[in-house]
Amino acid sequence: MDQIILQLLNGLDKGSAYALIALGLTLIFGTLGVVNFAHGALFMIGAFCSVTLQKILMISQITIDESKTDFLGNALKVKTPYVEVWFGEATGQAIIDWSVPLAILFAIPIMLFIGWAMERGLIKHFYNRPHADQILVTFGLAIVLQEVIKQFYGANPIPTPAPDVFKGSFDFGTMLGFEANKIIYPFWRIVYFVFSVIIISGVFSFLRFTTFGMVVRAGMVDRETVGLLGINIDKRFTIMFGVAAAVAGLAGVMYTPINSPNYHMGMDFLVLSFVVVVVGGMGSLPGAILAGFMLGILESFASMNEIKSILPGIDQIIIYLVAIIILLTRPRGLMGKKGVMED
Amino acid sequence: MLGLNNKDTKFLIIVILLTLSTPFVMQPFSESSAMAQFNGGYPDLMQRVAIFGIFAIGFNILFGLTGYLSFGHAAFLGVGSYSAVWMFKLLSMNIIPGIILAVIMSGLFALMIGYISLRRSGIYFSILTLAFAQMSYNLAYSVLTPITNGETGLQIRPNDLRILDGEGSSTYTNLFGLQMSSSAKWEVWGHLFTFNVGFYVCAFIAICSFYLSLRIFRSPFGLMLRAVKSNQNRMSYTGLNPRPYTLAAFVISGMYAGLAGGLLASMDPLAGAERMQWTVGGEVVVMTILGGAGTLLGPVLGAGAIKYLENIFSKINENVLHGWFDFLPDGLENLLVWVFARFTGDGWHLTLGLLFMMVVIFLPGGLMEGAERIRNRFGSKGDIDETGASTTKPAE
Amino acid sequence: MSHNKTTRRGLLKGGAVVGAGLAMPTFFTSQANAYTNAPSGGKVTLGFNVPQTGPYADEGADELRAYELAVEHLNGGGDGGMMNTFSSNALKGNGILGNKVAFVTGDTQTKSDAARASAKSMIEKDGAVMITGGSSSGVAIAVQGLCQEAGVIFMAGLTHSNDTTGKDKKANGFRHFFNGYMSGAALAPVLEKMYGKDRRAYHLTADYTWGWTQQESIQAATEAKGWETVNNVLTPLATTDFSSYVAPVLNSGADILVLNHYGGNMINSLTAAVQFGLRDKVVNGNNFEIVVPLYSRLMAKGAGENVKGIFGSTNWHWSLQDEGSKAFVKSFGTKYGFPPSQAAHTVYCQTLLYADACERAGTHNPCGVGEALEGFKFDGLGNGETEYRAEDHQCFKDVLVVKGKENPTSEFDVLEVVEVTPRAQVEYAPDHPMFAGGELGKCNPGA
Amino acid sequence: MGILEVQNVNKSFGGLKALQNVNLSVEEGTIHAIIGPNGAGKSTLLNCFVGKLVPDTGSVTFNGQSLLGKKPYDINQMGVSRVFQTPEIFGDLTVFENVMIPCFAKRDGAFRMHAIERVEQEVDIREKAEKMLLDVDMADKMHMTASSMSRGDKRRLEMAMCLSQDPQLLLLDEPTAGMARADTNNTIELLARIQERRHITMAIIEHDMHVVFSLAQKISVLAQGTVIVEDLPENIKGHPKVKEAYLGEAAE
Repeated sequence: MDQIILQLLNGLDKGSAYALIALGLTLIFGTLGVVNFAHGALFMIGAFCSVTLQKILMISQITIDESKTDFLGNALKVKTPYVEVWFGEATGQAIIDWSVPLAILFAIPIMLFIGWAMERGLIKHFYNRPHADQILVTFGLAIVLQEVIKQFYGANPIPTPAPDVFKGSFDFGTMLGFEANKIIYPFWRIVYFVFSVIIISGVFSFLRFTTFGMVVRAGMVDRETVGLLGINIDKRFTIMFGVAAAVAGLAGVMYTPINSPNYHMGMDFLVLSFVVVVVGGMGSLPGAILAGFMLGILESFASMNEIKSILPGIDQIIIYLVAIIILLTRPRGLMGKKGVMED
Repeated sequence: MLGLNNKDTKFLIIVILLTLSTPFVMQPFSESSAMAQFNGGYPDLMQRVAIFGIFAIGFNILFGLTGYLSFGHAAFLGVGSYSAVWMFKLLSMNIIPGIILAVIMSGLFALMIGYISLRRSGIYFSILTLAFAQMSYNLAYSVLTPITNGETGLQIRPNDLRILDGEGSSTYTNLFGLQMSSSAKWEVWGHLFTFNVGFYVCAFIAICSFYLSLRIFRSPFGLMLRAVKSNQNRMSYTGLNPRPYTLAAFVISGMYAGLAGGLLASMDPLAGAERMQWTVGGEVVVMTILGGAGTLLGPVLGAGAIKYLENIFSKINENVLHGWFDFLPDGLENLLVWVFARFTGDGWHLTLGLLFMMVVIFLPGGLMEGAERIRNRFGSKGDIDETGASTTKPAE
Repeated sequence: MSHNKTTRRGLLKGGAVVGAGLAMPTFFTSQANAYTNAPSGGKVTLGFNVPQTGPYADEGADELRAYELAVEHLNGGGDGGMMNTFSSNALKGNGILGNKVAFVTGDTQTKSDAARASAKSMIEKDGAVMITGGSSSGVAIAVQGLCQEAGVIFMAGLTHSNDTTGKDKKANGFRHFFNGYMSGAALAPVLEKMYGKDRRAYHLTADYTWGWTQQESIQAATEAKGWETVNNVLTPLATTDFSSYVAPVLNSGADILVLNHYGGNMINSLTAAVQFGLRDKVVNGNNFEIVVPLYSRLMAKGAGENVKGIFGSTNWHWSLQDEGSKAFVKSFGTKYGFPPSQAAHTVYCQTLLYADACERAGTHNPCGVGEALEGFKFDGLGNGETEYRAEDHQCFKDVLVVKGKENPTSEFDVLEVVEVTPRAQVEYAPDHPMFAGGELGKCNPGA
Repeated sequence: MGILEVQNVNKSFGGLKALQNVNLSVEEGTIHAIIGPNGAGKSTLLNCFVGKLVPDTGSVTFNGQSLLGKKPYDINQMGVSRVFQTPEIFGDLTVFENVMIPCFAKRDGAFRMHAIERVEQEVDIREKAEKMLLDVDMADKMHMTASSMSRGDKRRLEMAMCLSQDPQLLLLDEPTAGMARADTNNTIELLARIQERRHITMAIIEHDMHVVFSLAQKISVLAQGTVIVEDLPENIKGHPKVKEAYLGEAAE
């Protein structure tokens, strides 16, 4: 029982990452009808916003300490971050410690801008092109973006720890009447889950309760009619592209303490997020969320020893297996609309 | 000739000549010149271009004609390679049985995957094929290690069974004793040309594959496949069931992929699980679109371009660059080396990404459209019809 | 065209003609060279085949730096580095056998297919007479097989699987790096000393050949010390989030977690394990501990603070104080501004060793070079007294047991050497069951 | 006994009853028009004939064989062709190829693998297609890409495609919708000519009463999912139920 609860928690956590990426992907697809293979790269860039902020905060004043030596036997250069010099050691360290949450503020404008620039500069010209062309051009863009990041940050993962207060784990088990240490879960992963729930409900309420959102939703259903009403739907869709990029970017920022970011993390998520979106049904936001959590949970359960001992290797293929079964039983995924991306 | 009309015969002859002269075409620079770095006329690359050309030609039969975008063709490439290597291990190092089994096994595999995946269309189909290929890859890498030798890949060992060859026989792939790896070299005016047995075997098979694909394009079956792409609804109401046509195309292209996989193993007897990964499946998609989907020659050009880039650009390191810009003043030299190094050596992926974007943005029809434009620019209307669309004119 | 020359090069071998119908075409004239890619024109080309794209690109970049340094030293440039401390004095700083050393580079992409393509282009196009490099065992074994067929020497780079010099060993291939068995043999006594005899270990193992061989080695070595293995869970290579594998560890009753992962897998699994607070727990009255059998500095850097206090083994570390290591760190550090990684050290040594073997053999012929390397004993390359064993071409030397440093003084200072396990302790018989099943075969000069 | 017999067909979508107890009989060799106000269920009914929809209850038989549960391509192979409201053609192919495909389908059935033969050598198919295009006055447009033609031409092409299969029953879904008067008259003339020459049975859904009364030999009036009247054209004019159906609609 404790194992099941534990894997459920894991599943919710994994699922929230899948759901967030799939949400952004679906927003772009639903509004603009573009298959964006660069979405994983946006997630990666978000993560590197966090790395960048950390690097900026760590820009250091260099003093030479004659009493110590470096590996070559020269006098040691001691680095003190300017934030510590300016705000005092304690405050400075606290700011550096909180660099990941701070990176959210840092990432939002950057991601909105990148999304906007991508849409205006590139994607705009591909609305009426075949999906295969869209895939190729955004795939090319994804490679370019990740290579640029590699040029700056190298290929090695870069550690970006969560603030100290979120280190360690929380014991759910004792709350539910289990023994201590039976069901423990890291604080930051709980934060990640809560964060994604906030983002997801934020995007949904934005679409549901604001005029802007209602126009966008109407436009997703019937772009021409909304255009006839004299509303500049293109502009709104461009903004939605920025929002989608920001959602992906924030998912990336918050993910950095869970896994140290590296330049190809976007590609690692790309295939998976497409599977999630398609299983959810192309163009359906609730479908993407549902599929994200469902696949996350199933993947977690598949990695349980009890299941692996019966079906060796099941955790290697579970996502794809589930995708195949769902697509064969439900032709358009869980909640897909008819006629979308079927030709 | 050969059941082709005059135009297509001419086209085929040009393709044959081009293929046979690859050792010259890909080796344009003198060995001693700085440009020698760009020579690609060595056996491995020529073989690879021919083999991936076959892969792309086959993929184009599915994607170019029916419009079904499969991300899972890497699985057939892998199955072909594994089957071939197993034949080398068990039966004989002669490549014929290996290639035959590769084509059969991949055909069966394609039949199974195609039968299931073709129940859906559009992106749902793409994801189904992707899922199958990724499952194959993940399993081949881990659980199926007894069959696939996992991470390391399936290799030939001196003590393998090889029933037909007997004890202690050679471990080199051959065609009735003619080794794939043997080459003749010809040095002339500072140029070095390599004529490799393996390449000519690949080239011969590639020409046959191309010829077959030409026949399919011009056949009623090809017409039906284009009808599938154009309007499945109308097809259905015209009394034609699209499914067997697409399945046939899927299996044919799967067999092409298996053939390519078998040839890869014949040239270099190692079958790795990576061959089944989605990135390889994606690579053939990219090759086809880059060259021009639905055109006959485009996919081959795309395959050549990508393999060339991968093998040549990745080898240009800063040392080589310094050699190029040696004549410049130091500051300028370093600057240029730095700039170029972003795009070559470990930056070759960046060049690849930029190339994809440039081609898709500026040449929507792929490299073939570029060739077309150049031909139009110089006024001479070539008489080779590429799209196959208008060759069904009545025979005047 | 009287000056045209038609030569037969490549791998054509007589005999073993299977089909009777086709005889050898006549345009092949007799073999001009005694072995593949015999150097000509006063230049010898080496092929450096390293990952330049993909997850190990930084490791590959560090290998390339070391290669360039080695070439510089071989050609008489720089301060000579470890050439000055090397116990063999055959190298004179005038290239190899008087030939200036040139090199070509290629990208393995950490895929056996791409690595072989890249190595083939070096052999076929650039005339490389030796191939070296790599950052994973799959690649090393694949390229080693190729070099055996093509008739060039292969000096494996970073490869830790037992199979490289076990069931996949080849006469033309040599490994300088240590292996899974040695990691186990070196680590187990230290672990016993630190954590006691009565411990229960839970293994997470990367689900491919390298992971399996390492897990097998560690399990055997620790069980010999009285530990119990609670479970061994295989994790898919593509896993990025290890939470679902780490979560059940505490409930299993284990008090040690062994992570048989490398690269990104290791960074992510260690991060997840630390996040779950495993190290703050007390199980069976013992503090819960994590062990990472194979460490590299670049990986440790990627895992950040999580490595602090965690034990593992490594091939070499820049903080070693012997003359060889100091000389290497000095010349590498002066040239590039930071200390070399173990990958850099390994490939630097191998380049020197290859050159030295050529000098001693008086030829580049792989068979001569192989003979010179087989059973070669030397010192002064940073790992104490070292031997290339003739039976399996595995290098035997001291192995380092390291631990994540608690108070790093710089971004490179993440590991500290706990113990230098003497060579005798990590040696094994060539027919040890973990290494059985392979055959070295005969050296192949390619002609 | 008509060539097409529809008995007690019911079809509902969720709570909406689209068809209720529809009975219809199309006599061989006649032109049968189905008319009715918008939303009366005409298109739903047509879809039940071609296998796109399956009625909830009731039967549809063609030449005595049930059509229920059959796939569209099977029904077509039995001799039923359909012209759509918006022309369904192979847009990427040439006009000539568009017509050849149904000729192949007629000759070879639902699937035949002829991957090695050449289209050019299929002389019988080519001749048939050429003749068909001459018939509909499109011989000059033979090598145009179908999607680049005008809407009227597309519809004529679609008609040619259906006719090249020599169907026993031709279903036409508003064949003149959106056409100018002159084009409409041309179409009427074409359909009349075909009927006269080939004796093909036709079922036409149509709004334009001019078309209906020029062509139809029998008319069924559909309103709210049921056939309210089935009679000869002269009896339909001024029929009180028909008036009610149309006026009722107009009054709303």
